[in-house]
Amino acid sequence: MSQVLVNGLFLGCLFAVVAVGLTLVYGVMEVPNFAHAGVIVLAAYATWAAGDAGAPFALAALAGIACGAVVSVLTEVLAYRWVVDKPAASPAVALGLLLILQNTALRGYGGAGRSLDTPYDTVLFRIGPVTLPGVKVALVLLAVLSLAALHLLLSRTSLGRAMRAVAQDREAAAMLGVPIRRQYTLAFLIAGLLGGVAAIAYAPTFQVSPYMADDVLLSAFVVVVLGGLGSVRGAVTGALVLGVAESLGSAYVSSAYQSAFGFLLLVLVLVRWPSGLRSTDARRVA
Amino acid sequence: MSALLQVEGLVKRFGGVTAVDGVSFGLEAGAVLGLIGPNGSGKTTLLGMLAGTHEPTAGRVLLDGRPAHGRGAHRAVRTGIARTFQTTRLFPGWTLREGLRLARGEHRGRRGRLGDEEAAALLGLDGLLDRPCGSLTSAAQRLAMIALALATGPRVLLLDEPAVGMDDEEAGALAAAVRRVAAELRAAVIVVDHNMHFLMPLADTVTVLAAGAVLATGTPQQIRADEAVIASYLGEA
Amino acid sequence: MPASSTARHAAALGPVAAVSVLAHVLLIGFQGEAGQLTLLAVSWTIALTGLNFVQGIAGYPSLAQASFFGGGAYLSAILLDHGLPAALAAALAVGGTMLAGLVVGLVFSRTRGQYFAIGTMFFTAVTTLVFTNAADWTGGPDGRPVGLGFPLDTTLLLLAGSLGLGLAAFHLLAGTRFGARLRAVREDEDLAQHLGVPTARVKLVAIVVSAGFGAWAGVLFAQYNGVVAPSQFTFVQSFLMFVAIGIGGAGRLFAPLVGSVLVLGLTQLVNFGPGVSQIVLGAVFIAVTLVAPHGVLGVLGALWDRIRTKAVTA
Amino acid sequence: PGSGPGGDDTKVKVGAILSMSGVYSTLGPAEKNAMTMGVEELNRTGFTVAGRKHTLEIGYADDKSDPATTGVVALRDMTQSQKLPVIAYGLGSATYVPQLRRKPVPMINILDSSYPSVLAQDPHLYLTRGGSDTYVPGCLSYTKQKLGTKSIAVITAKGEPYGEGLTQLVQKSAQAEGVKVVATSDYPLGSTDYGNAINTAVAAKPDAVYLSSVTGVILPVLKQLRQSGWTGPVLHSSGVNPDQARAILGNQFNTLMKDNYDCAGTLPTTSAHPATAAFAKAYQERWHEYPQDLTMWAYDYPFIVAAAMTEAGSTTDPVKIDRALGAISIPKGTVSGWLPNPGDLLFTDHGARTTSEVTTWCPATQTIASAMTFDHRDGAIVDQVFAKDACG
Amino acid sequence: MLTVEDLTVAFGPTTAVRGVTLHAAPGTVTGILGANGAGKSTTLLGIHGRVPRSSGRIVLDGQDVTGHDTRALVRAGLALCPENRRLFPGLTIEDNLLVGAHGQGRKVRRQRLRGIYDRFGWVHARRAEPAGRLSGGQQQTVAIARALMSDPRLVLLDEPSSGLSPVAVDEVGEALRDIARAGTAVLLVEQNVRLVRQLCSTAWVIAHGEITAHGTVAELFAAGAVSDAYLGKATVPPDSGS
Ligand SMILES: Nc1ncnc2c1ncn2[C@@H]1O[C@H](COP(=O)(O)OP(=O)(O)OP(=O)(O)O)[C@@H](O)[C@H]1O
Ligand SMILES: Nc1ncnc2c1ncn2[C@@H]1O[C@H](COP(=O)(O)OP(=O)(O)OP(=O)(O)O)[C@@H](O)[C@H]1O
Ligand SMILES: CC(C)C[C@H](N)C(=O)O
Ligand SMILES: [Mg+2]
Ligand SMILES: [Mg+2]
Repeated sequence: MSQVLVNGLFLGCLFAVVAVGLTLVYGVMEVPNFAHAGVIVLAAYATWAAGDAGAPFALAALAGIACGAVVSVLTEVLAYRWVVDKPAASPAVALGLLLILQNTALRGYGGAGRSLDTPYDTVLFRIGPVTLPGVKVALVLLAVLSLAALHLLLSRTSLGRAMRAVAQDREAAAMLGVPIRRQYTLAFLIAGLLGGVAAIAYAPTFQVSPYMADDVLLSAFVVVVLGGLGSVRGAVTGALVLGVAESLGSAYVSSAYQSAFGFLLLVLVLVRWPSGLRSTDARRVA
Repeated sequence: MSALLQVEGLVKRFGGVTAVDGVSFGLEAGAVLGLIGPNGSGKTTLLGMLAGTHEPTAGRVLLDGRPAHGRGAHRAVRTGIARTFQTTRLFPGWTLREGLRLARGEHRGRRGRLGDEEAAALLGLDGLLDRPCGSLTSAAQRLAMIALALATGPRVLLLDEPAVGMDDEEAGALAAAVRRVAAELRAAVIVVDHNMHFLMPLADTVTVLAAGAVLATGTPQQIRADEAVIASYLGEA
Repeated sequence: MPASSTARHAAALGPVAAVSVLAHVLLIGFQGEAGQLTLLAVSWTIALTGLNFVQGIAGYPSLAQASFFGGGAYLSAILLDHGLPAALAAALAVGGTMLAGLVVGLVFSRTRGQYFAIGTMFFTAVTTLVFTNAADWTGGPDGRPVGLGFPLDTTLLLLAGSLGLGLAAFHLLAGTRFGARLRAVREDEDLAQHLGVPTARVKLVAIVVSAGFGAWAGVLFAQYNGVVAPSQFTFVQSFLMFVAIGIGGAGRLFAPLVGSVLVLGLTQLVNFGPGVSQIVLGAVFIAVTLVAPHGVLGVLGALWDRIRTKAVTA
Repeated sequence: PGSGPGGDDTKVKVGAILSMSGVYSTLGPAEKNAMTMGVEELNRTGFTVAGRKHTLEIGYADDKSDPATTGVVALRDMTQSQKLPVIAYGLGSATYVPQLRRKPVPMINILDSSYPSVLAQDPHLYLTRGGSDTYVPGCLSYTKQKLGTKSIAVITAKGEPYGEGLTQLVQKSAQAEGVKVVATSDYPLGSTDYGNAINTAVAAKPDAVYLSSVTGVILPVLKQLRQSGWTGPVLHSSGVNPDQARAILGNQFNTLMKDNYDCAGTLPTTSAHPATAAFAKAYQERWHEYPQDLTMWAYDYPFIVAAAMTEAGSTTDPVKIDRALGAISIPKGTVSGWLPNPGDLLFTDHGARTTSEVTTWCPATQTIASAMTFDHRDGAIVDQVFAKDACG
Repeated sequence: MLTVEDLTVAFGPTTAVRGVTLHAAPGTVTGILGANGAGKSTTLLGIHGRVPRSSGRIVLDGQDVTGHDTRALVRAGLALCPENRRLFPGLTIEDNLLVGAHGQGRKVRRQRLRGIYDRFGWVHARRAEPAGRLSGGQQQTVAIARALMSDPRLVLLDEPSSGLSPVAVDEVGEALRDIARAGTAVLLVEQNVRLVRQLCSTAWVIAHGEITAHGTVAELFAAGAVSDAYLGKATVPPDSGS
């Protein structure tokens, strides 16, 4: 049981890192950023390529995170920026970007999976009946650190406040002199960094492939909705809840239908709270 | 005989905030009730409960003695309670005529309704029926919103700050239109507005809310002279 | 008034009939890749005509259409295998899928905007999971063969006929109160509710109707293709369908046709080798969206209006 | 001589639907490489049909690892538009059945050893190798005898047909060998975290763990299994070769592959058959990669086609060629090392017979070696031969 | 001191504001009066750089700021309280106010915040609530307060009294008088004639997008310029397109 919960926690942390990137971008720009999966993939390949070229892991990881950030910002500057006031058009752009990024990876490295090696691959912690593989502990640490940093940034700095303001009403924010384009870029930058973190956190347990992030992205979107679009704290809560629910369901009912338990949870939550657990939408009908 | 609209002990809480705190009153067909009160005193929330926007936390709304609350806005408007909004809401891409057709279509067979042209003439919107609502001036948009509410054939009409953004003359014309709606269509009307030059001459009775509860009720003259109302709401104006 | 409305109907239904006939000719004439493309375009158009109510008119971004499409395909295949006559199997498949649509509607029509999109997307992901995992019924990830209930000629006739009837039904329904209610939901749902529109029910009906169109398209697709597989009904397919409506011009009568032809044509015909094709496809999606945010038909319509007003003022 | 003047009308075209891209893109290119070699070799002399010399050409199509959608379209194109008389293919037998009903044509499978056998699905299908039921039992027999395995846990890729078939076979042969299956767990195909499936398996404290599925799917599971602390033996039937192990497992592949036993029919590099061994060498020299098991069957495809056409006396009639396939013996020049069927036929009941082996991983040389060869007859393992010192 | 010269703003075929020239002096409240759709809001947005200008020169304290974007204008001391409040509904009231002082130091922000709380006591009490939950009038008060958070040298207010109760109008009027007294230039668009009479020294009258009169408020009312402007009104916006 405790092992299952711990596993749910791992899953939750992974979902959280991805979902927060999505929710941030959604919040600021109202785009469902499907291309985020592509960002994660390219970040993972960058890490792999750097490692393959002989760079020590820490350096390769940094290269991967940087690559995630750069690619993410590029998607904003080259594509999303131009549909910012046509929210209905953004999903098509997102799909286009996803195709481009994923297939760039496919062209560059082929469809076969690559393995990402880490110095902590074989480290194993045991606490009572629970075993903690080093890679997963690293994932949790990375997730907690990066999310804590983000939380501080958003809640304690005027940068974060401005970002949330743009998310709520970009025209009003512009009227108050908030540089909105910079906020877009910033949101994509942070999302890209988090995507990079996600990539290096979970690629070592799986493998690097053009489709590695598809499932995670889907779950992350569910997390975003569970938590309430645009809410970072909601995303973190939603991620942990989803991770544990999926883990419990897959351990005790059927592992093949793991993501169906997430769906069940989503249904239950949305029936009760149609705009998520922690909606940032405080608009009244009046 | 009980009134057309009977409100009994309405309460609305949002989490910790009690927006409306036990409001009761009755209203006859053809009467105009002015509802005033400081900002945040619960006027909009009260209208919302009457129109089915919110479910009351406690209390009842009776139309012709039958309960008319807590079943959603579309049922409230079908039983005959229609409202307008404090912030303008229209179908911006539609012409007013399209909006009127929709509203009327939802209420087939209701008596005493105005035709498109009549409603437009009544509210001073002549000639604007075929323009997209979004392209009207803000005052015209507020009138258009009232036209939509009228097209549902209401027996109770709730107007939330209809005169906002209007000058005295426009407000005067609006007041005349509201009077005719009450008199000719036999509708009970509740008007919320902070423009006393508009509201006082229009209302038969005025009710003052403060912190969610009724502070005073009376004729416009009585209210103007009420010390408590002056202190909390009217000021020296 | 009646005269002008007759003219309006004629102006729409004439082209619909023509397209329907053309579809039949192409279905018979083409084989191989071109045949497949035609089949997909026709069955997608039928499915998307349903989606055009929900996403096009009501503005609810539904990503469940591929799962309805698949629901019809799989259910009819399974029922045919149990020895039901083809017509009954098809009817039950469509009915069953509409029931699923009802459930989706009950759960998600309370949510709005992106919540709806993501909820329905996840629904599709779960149906794909079922198609993949319930191998005893569905044949698993590599798919299952479909018993051929109709002769090929009948299937082709049904495909072309449904395309025309579907579009005609859309045209007629869009002009009724149902259409107006859906448009009201798109413009301002709260206001619509306060004018007496039972928005929850309207959305529900639209979703169930779209499920019906999707399922029927799925039945026909399965009959022609002879095999159904999860990969044909994934959320990526839903997404492509969603994009097709947008690229066509949401809410417009021929958006499903134009969108399907464009999206499928691009996915099938762009061929620069694996990877590159997809990159080009992605770039084309972005380019089309940037150039024509209201869809190809939107742009054409605007152009037409401009030409007409020029002609009038000149 | 075959490509002499007037060669055009003596050129025979047949089809091959391979997984060149998508999830199974590790398979298609290798198949194509091998077929290229086979065609070149065949055309060196050409083949005679009804007294005329012919050369062979293969038209390739990519099923994008999605036979039901792309594969079927390719098949329709090949049989209806191009009128090709024989098609080779890798995956998705069931998928092609309705189309075969509409337009029958012999289809020769060069890969799909799944259980239940693909041959049950349509009388036009042929399988060039033994089914998984002929080689899976070797794993249990070997580990029981050599490692003393008394209990195993099975981890399955749910929804992956090869893997699901393997799991059934493992349970059957475990029962036959008296080995206890102490846990079975599964994970959905395409998932990235196998933590729960691994926990369930390891928690049952088995002597060995069997992983059911193909190479690309099980190696990531193997990695997480080792990362979670499992050090015991790992069995599977994926036919993994060192190239794949290195690519998928990364630099630690040698450590991760320790104590690894693979029973997936025969692999060219470990085969005792001289023709197969020679092919393995030639393949490796030409393409600079280890030949997978499927490469030898792919190489032989042109030879099978030529033999059948010669026997049928037709290069165009699918019905005659279909009938002929059941009558040919093992064609000359082939490298698969088939065991002759009764009557010296290549196919009996549409299936060809192959030897099987269990390979093991040799950390010292970072490669695989044959640990046991065996045959499977009437549901039992026969002719077991153990290597003295597999890795030595 | 603000000077606007020859400001023209067009939306497609509709020219909403045509060649408007006006000034506003520090220490005073200057009114812009006109009928519905006359172009008052558009004028404010044009000054603030939120709508594309087809002509016009904006000079603030002798400095030509015509080419500057909104951000630079805000830095230069220009603030706008737009029509319809435009609060950030999901942000707390305090965060809404703080965004109003974006780009300023932490200490300055705190100090301004204190100033607002001193003036509007209830805002302090509810500072941690999401602004979207407030009533219409409460939101209006916060919106005005937010515009004042940047401590502007010139503040543009678009119908600040709309939705405010009479008492609240007095409070806001008081606040505007105070900041004007402290040296800020206030440019006020208002329908509430009484408020205009109370606050404004001078006013500009605008009709169909053009300035038609200018003078002290008393003069304008006496000369009937105001009612003329209102007489020229139309519920239909002037449509130069067709
Ligand atoms: N959805 C909600 N959640 C929390 N509090 C709310 C909500 N709706 C209203 N309130 C609170 O209820 C109180 C009454 O609000 P209401 O809008 O009814 O006031 P009002 O009398 O219409 O004021 P105004 O004159 O400013 O329009 C306010 O304090 C408001 O903040
Ligand atoms: N974004 C826009 N697109 C097109 N036309 C516009 C736009 N904004 C304003 N207009 C038009 O410009 C004219 C002036 O509008 P503006 O809002 O400036 O008037 P106003 O004087 O502020 O009126 P009100 O008292 O109603 O607020 C109107 O005719 C209006 O319809
Ligand atoms: C795809 C798999 C069936 C291939 C595998 N190598 C085998 O042994 O058959
Ligand atoms: Mg109110
Ligand atoms: Mg204005």
